[in-house]
Amino acid sequence: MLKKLSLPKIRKLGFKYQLIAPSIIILLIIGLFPLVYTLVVSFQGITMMDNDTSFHGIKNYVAIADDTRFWGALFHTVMFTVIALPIELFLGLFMAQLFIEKLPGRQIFIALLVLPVVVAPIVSGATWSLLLDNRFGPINQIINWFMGEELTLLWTINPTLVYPAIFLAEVWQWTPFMFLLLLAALSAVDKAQLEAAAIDGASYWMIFTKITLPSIWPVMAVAILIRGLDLFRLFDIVWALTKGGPGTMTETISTFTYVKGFQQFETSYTGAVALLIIIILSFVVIGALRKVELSR
Amino acid sequence: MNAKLKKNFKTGLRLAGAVVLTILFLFPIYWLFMISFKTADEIYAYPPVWWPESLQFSNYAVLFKDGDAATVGNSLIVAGTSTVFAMILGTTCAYSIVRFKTGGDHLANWIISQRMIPPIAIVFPVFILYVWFGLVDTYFGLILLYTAFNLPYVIWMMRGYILDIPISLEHAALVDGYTRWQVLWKVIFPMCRAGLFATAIFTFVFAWNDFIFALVLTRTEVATYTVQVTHYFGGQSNFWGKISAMSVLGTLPIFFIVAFMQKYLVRGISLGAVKG
Amino acid sequence: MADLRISGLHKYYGSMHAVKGIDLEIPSGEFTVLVGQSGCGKSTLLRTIAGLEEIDQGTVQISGQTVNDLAPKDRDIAMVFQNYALYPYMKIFDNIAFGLRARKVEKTEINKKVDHVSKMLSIDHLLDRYPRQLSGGQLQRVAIGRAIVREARIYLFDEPLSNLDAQLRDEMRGEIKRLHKELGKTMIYVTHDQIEAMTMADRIVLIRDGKIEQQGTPSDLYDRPKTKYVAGFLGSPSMNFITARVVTQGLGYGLILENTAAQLKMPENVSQRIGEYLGSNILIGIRPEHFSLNNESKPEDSGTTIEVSIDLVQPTGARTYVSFKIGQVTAVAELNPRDIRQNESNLTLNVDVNRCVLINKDTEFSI
Amino acid sequence: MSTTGLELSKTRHLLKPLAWSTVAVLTLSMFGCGNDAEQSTSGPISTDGKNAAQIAVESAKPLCQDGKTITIVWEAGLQSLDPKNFSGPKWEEETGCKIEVVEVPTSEMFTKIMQEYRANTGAYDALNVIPAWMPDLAQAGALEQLDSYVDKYGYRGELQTIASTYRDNQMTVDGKIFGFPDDGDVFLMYYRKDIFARDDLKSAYKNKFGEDLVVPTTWEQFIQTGQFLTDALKSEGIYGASMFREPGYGNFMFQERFRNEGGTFFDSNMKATVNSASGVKVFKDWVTENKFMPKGVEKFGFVENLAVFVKGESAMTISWPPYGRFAAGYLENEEALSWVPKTTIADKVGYALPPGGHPELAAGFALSVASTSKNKELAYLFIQWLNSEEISNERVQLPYALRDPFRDSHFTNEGYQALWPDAKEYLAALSAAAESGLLDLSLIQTDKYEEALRQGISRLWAGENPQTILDDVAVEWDKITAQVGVEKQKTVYKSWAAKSGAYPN
Repeated sequence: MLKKLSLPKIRKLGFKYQLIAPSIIILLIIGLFPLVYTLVVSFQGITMMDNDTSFHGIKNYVAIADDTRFWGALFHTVMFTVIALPIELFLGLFMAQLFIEKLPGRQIFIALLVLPVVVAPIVSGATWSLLLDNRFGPINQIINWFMGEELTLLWTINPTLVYPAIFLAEVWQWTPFMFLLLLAALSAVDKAQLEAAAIDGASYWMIFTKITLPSIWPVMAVAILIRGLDLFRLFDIVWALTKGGPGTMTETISTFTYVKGFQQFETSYTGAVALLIIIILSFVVIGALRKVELSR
Repeated sequence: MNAKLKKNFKTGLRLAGAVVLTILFLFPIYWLFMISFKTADEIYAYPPVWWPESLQFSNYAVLFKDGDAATVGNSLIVAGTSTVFAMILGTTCAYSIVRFKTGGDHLANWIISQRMIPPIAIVFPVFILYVWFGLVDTYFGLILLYTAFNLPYVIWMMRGYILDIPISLEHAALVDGYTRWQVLWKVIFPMCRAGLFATAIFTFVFAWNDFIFALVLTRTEVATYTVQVTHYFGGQSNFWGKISAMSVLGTLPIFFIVAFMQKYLVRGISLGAVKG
Repeated sequence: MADLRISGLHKYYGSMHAVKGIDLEIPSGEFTVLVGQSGCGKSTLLRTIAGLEEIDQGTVQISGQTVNDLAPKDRDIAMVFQNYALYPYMKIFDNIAFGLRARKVEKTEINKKVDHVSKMLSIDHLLDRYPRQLSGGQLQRVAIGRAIVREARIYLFDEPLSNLDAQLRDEMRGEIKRLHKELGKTMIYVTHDQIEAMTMADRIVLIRDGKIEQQGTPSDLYDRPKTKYVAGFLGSPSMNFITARVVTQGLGYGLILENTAAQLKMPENVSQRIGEYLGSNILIGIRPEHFSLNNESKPEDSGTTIEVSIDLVQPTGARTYVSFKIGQVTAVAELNPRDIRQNESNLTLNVDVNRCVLINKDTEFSI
Repeated sequence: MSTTGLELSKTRHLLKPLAWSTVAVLTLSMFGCGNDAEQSTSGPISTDGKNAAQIAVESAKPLCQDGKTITIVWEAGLQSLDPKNFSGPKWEEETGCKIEVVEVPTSEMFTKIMQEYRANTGAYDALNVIPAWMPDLAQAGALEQLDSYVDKYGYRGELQTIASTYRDNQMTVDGKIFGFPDDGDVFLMYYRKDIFARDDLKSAYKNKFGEDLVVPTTWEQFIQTGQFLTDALKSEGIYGASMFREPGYGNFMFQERFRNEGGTFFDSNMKATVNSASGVKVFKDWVTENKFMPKGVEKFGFVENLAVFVKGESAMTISWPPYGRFAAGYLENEEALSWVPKTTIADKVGYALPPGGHPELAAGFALSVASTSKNKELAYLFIQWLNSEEISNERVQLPYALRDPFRDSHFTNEGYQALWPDAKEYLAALSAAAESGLLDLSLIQTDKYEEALRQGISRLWAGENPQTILDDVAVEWDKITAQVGVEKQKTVYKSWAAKSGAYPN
């Protein structure tokens, strides 16, 4: 049957497109344009010295394959993600367990504990570089009190300490995020189920793994996804603490791209790198979503 | 009695744990704040000084005298305005997607996918774009960028809230004699007020705390406080006094906002995964 | 004069055909109830009248004016919603005044009208409260107040009582009926509850699967259902349908109930209609109240009684419902409790054959 | 459970659209190339015995009538207090042209200048440029050639009175003028006169080594003296020396010591030789020296090192000129200097050339005009005025700013010499240092070479083997050279190496 397009239909269409138009236009400008631009540039040969806009084929992409510094940065980024994420998750879960039941001053504790989350990452990087300063920072001093001798740990220089230093800052800033989320998720677990299980004689561990964990899993999955994506673009904290040093030992994808693109002006090369990151990220996200979906 | 004792003991243990954790997590913030009140002598003292002899405001005085403190004002203008824009545009967009299924699933998915792009990957093209249109180092440029960057988040969040609004409220208003636009203003916006707050905190915090976009897209006119903080490290070594004072100036407003909006935090933080 | 005329109305939701060509005229000042099972399209119909749904085909005219293209606000209608649709962030007064403000009514006038309406509905003491502070019944009154304060040409009610408990529902039914009398306006009322339809309607429009099954006064539909569906839909407990074979009995015809030996003699006026079914099966519909106890056998009852054995007795106080089997079919009879003796397992029931409904088994139209 | 999740099942389509967007290719006109605006060609204007500052002011006045604004890029922080508080307002008062200062941290300056040039915004008129970048910026086309302006506005004469090291080495690329040296940044050794004069130390030193305790002039001496002083004075909280060790500054110190030890950066085939014995010796010496320096010296930058020195906790240090002023407590109450710890050693500071005798002319600044400027003429006049004999003499004396003497007349400026008791010695030392100073390595893409070296230094502090590190740095350098083009880079290097300050004579 042929649908008759009466006047109000048109008017409504107009209305619904009027509503989304500004957002979509802005997103196209800021979201789509850069992708297209990057794609075009990545096939050219623009460098600091040479504004060469001729077609260079996949030269830049081939160069990435040989760039050990890029792969190193990618490796570091992945490593930061797979180490920091579980730490934040478990620490956050532990803290949430601590606060799930009644506690005097609970609200105040929670209010104070979330403060690190809203500190600007660049500021928290700066703060930790103050704290970890080998000479003027308090952390070494505290360690010295415990050790009873005068050590000077070079947190941002020593290769064995620089990762812990970054993890400290990262975990400090984002564990409260996990905590807040998991606390909310735990509070939403059906109390009746827990009581029923307790009456059935289930152990604490059984209750936790068979009831609590499955109920909070959707929230955990979202938390992992959000934080995972954030960690993948880690920039501010590393920039403030080490600038990728010592050497290129803590360089992440983002700091690498910044150095290549904005300090060395390998514009086309950086374009190729940026696109590659987006592609890698797409696969990671799709994979992660699949995984999350399967376990549901 | 025994059970009660045991319970009290457990609570005491948990309380102790809570206190220790809170101290651990607040210590860095304490240190940051405290340094800003130290004299240069105290900042560069070895071993470090844990409590300044007297509270010095000279680190702040310098920031105000040189006009560096104005960058907090820039942050406020940029973050505030972009939040208002993102909230209005995002909410209307979300409304259209929810009520009229505009664009179907593909549009909604494309929008949220925008949030996954790493800032570093788009910042250079955006800079080029801004140069063409003369938007570098303008309030409008940063506002536009933050609005755009926050839009997917706002749309995603508000979508959830609008889904919760009974459609009959809108129908009632339509029947009562309001136009669709009026319904949006008089029904939808007031109805998702809690959602607007929760979402707005995070759009604001994002814009307020952003570093990389502001670093590339500003020069001096509209430099935000995060960019200003980094002016004090790297160049002539690290000016800890200025770094900390500037950081405190930029962090305090956020702390206040969070303190007042505590109850909206959770849903905002979790992309709506937890209904708060 | 018809206040509302709907012709050839169709409505689709994607591939779903929700309203399948409805023609309807609603006279001015009448209380019309659109009734049907949930999902039958009655609410959709109401919303197309309100302008909340687009019309895919057909026209809606109000007072002779085609309103297809008019926005809801320009149709001069008022509507009461199922879940009240009160704005939680506004006080009751503002909720009621909301529609008047949209129409730029003067402030003093608004006060006067809200005052009047709230007194009429006895909610004048609630004006300063928020919806969350009110009970369900109070909310319902506010929702109605908001509609009637508008003084629209047509009032629409979308299952307004379905969220109330039984007692309040009875009360509000009366209240709405009273309002209709007072205001004398055209009202269109949607419900799935046949009791509401029966008690309130001047006219019932029974909708089934996007089409009008039957319309008419309550007694038209109750006593003279055009189809099995209508017959079964109205009345509670609903009508008992029993397959029966048409046979000759005396000068007229009789019905042998399936799987039983019972044979009912049809009165003359009925017999005229069933002659053509002789030898074949039809359905006989008997409402529970068309059974009665045959305590002392009278000769005129011969041919209109059946013997049944009791399955279950459900007393409700005023009436008692007795279930029993007729052949394979479970039937219910509504009896006077005083007539039923304790420990009785078998009954002889009279059937009011004059009021039975006979239905063509194939077409399900009444005969 | 009141969680809805992200409606995760739906989100799996999320990236499909992302894929579309990457595929959709729009042909966009790329940003335009730099505009080669016409050079100022008119002949020289009459000078009538006016000095360069006066000429600049008078030539600018007519151009400034409609209230133009000149934008100048300056290092963020203290440096920019000069144009913000002093020279900017003064210029506006004299000509009517406003000065807008764009503050950029050093680490971002090159980036920002290139960025704006690339984008052709015309946002910057005048620039502060670190001389080592000048070849890069000039070859990329970001800098305006200044010769014709210099002739037009009669500035050659005053350019000649800039101290020769700076004038000959930090002004030109391929013989063309691209900037005016504007900051006499040269390392100097600062030492504690009082400590070196202590009798107990003198005799103890003599007993131990059979020599007099003197301010060291070789690195061997430095190590011996430093270790001795630390051993003797640690109980008093004083170390023999403290030093920049943070990689950014370490880069300058390495370049200086490497050449003082006889090293050369490249051989005749343009192969990197930074991993020669001289390089390894520098690295090894550093590790040795750190042992007698304050704990955590590995991270010392400008302020940390300054703090230790002015608090009297170290006997020797090497740094840029402001140390001399700050240590002397010259106008220490100036609010802008509240970040400097209060000096406890005023009048106790001596000035000397660092061991080896050839200090690094580390970083420094030159004033240039951006090629994309829309006000080149005015931008030029402003930097000529800033750089002129008259105005620069005032600027190098600003207590808060960090511009240091770079003209012959600065070193002999009587007002300056009277600013604090030892100011005269200080200026003399600076002058001597400038004469024997060594230039920063300057090639095409110098920053890449420096970055490799900086990373090497940070690896040294991370405890790696000096030879391994320097071998890696050399490999990295060769890679960069290959990228630039060996022959091309060789030419640039040769012309740099031919300069008087490239290697010690």
